[in-house]
Amino acid sequence: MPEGVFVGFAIVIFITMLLGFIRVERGPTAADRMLAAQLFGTTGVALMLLLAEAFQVPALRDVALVLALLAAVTGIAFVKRANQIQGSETPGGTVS
Amino acid sequence: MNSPVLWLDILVVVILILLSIRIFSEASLFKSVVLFIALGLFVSFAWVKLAAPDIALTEAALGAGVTGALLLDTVGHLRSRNVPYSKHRHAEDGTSSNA
Amino acid sequence: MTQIEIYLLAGAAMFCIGLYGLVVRPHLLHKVMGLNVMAVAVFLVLVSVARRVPGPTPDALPHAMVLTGIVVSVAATAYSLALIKRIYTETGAVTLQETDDDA
Amino acid sequence: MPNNIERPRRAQHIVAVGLLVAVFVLLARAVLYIPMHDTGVASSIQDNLQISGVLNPVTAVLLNFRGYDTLLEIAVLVLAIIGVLSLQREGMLASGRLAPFADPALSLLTRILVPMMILIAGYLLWAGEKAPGGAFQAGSILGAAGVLVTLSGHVRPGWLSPAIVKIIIAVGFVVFLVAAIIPMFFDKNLLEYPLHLAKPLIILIETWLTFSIGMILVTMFISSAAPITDDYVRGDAT
Repeated sequence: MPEGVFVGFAIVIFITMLLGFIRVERGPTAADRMLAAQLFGTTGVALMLLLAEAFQVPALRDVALVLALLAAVTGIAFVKRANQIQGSETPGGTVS
Repeated sequence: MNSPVLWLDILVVVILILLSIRIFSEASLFKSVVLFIALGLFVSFAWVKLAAPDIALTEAALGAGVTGALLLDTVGHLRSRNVPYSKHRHAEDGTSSNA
Repeated sequence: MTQIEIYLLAGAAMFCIGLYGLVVRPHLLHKVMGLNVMAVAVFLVLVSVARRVPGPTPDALPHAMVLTGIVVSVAATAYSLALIKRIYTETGAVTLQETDDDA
Repeated sequence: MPNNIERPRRAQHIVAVGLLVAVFVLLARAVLYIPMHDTGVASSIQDNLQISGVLNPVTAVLLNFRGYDTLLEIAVLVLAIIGVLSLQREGMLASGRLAPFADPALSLLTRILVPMMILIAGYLLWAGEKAPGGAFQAGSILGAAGVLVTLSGHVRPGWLSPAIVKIIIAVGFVVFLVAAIIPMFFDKNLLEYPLHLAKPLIILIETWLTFSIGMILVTMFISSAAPITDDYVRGDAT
């Protein structure tokens, strides 16, 4: 029974995660899209922890830990590289 | 057969396929890269469902960290066209890009 | 349909989608992403095959192979991206089409 | 923006998609015909796990049973980094100075995250002996930590000269290769570790591999992301 509860929660969280695709698709700025991708990372942490309980795989807590630490790297790479350089090219400072 | 666990599998697989279609049907390069980063995350759920936590761990570390940073850096580089080296560096400082 | 079959078919489908990106899309970055999607598809097939043994723990051999493959594909991606940047700074092109100077 | 690339012509596009659908049908048939019976590999890995020196079957396969795969994989990584470095101007590794450290928020984030990443990398390396983890995961996290440090604009510390960077890149492969070859001088096969030395040898190799993989990933990022020099911009005026 507890397994079913955890899997149910996991599916609910997974569906909320999918809402992030609305932001990825509609933008309008690059930062919106990138933040939606970051949302997948942070929600993914919760999902990994739920699945660790549901399937009794303690190693998934390590996966959650790694995701929580490393999701930031992509965001910072976006801010420092993909967005910044574009800012010198278009006055708006955004890419779409 | 109709257990919730199998539904989760089907959900993950459908999202993986839709994501990979969107990556290559997308005109905007940056959007493709964001979708590709998202694909890396969703694939690590597939590894979890396939009882491969070792691979999920590697995918989370490499997909979320290194590959994403490399691709975004390349996108930034490909956009930095006609920007001379001096301005290029200033733009990265964020100090005198308006000068 | 069993769980293994779902992932096997997803692997076949993603392989073709990645092939589409590699062959049809002209931008070099799309081609690199296409190769990566194809790699993910192959890994999906290998890891699903690892589940064919009875019992809860899958076969460790395909897992080790996929682990190796992921690291190698990251290395190949990094090298391809370095090549793309070099092509771009030398020629200003982001495709392999000779006529497409304005890309 | 480099996005205004002409789409392929419609007829070509339809033919390509048709061909790919045909490939999919063939592939789907092929993958569904993969025999689903037990080949016995998994049970033989489980049976021999106690002589491998570690308790995690994936680590046992990677570093003991099929160690030559991993050895060649590290060779591929070293080749890839040589390729990346050879695409750079000479001295690009030396002139790795980046933008000064400006952003206070990023500074704080880096100061919090990087020590934790190093800690987690050490933990995963240690856990790899009996749970998911090991040199690849730990090395990837070290690499990501290095990418973070690079992005936040820290200048490379003085002791980390280009020569030392290259040594760290190579050391994992060299240690692994030496450990693989030494048994051959004692009438054994390549990579046939003595039973009582298997565990310490695997941990030794994995530790050096972690440093090497981390340094390779960082160098891949730094050297392909290094600011372009003035004469690189030539030919850019189309």
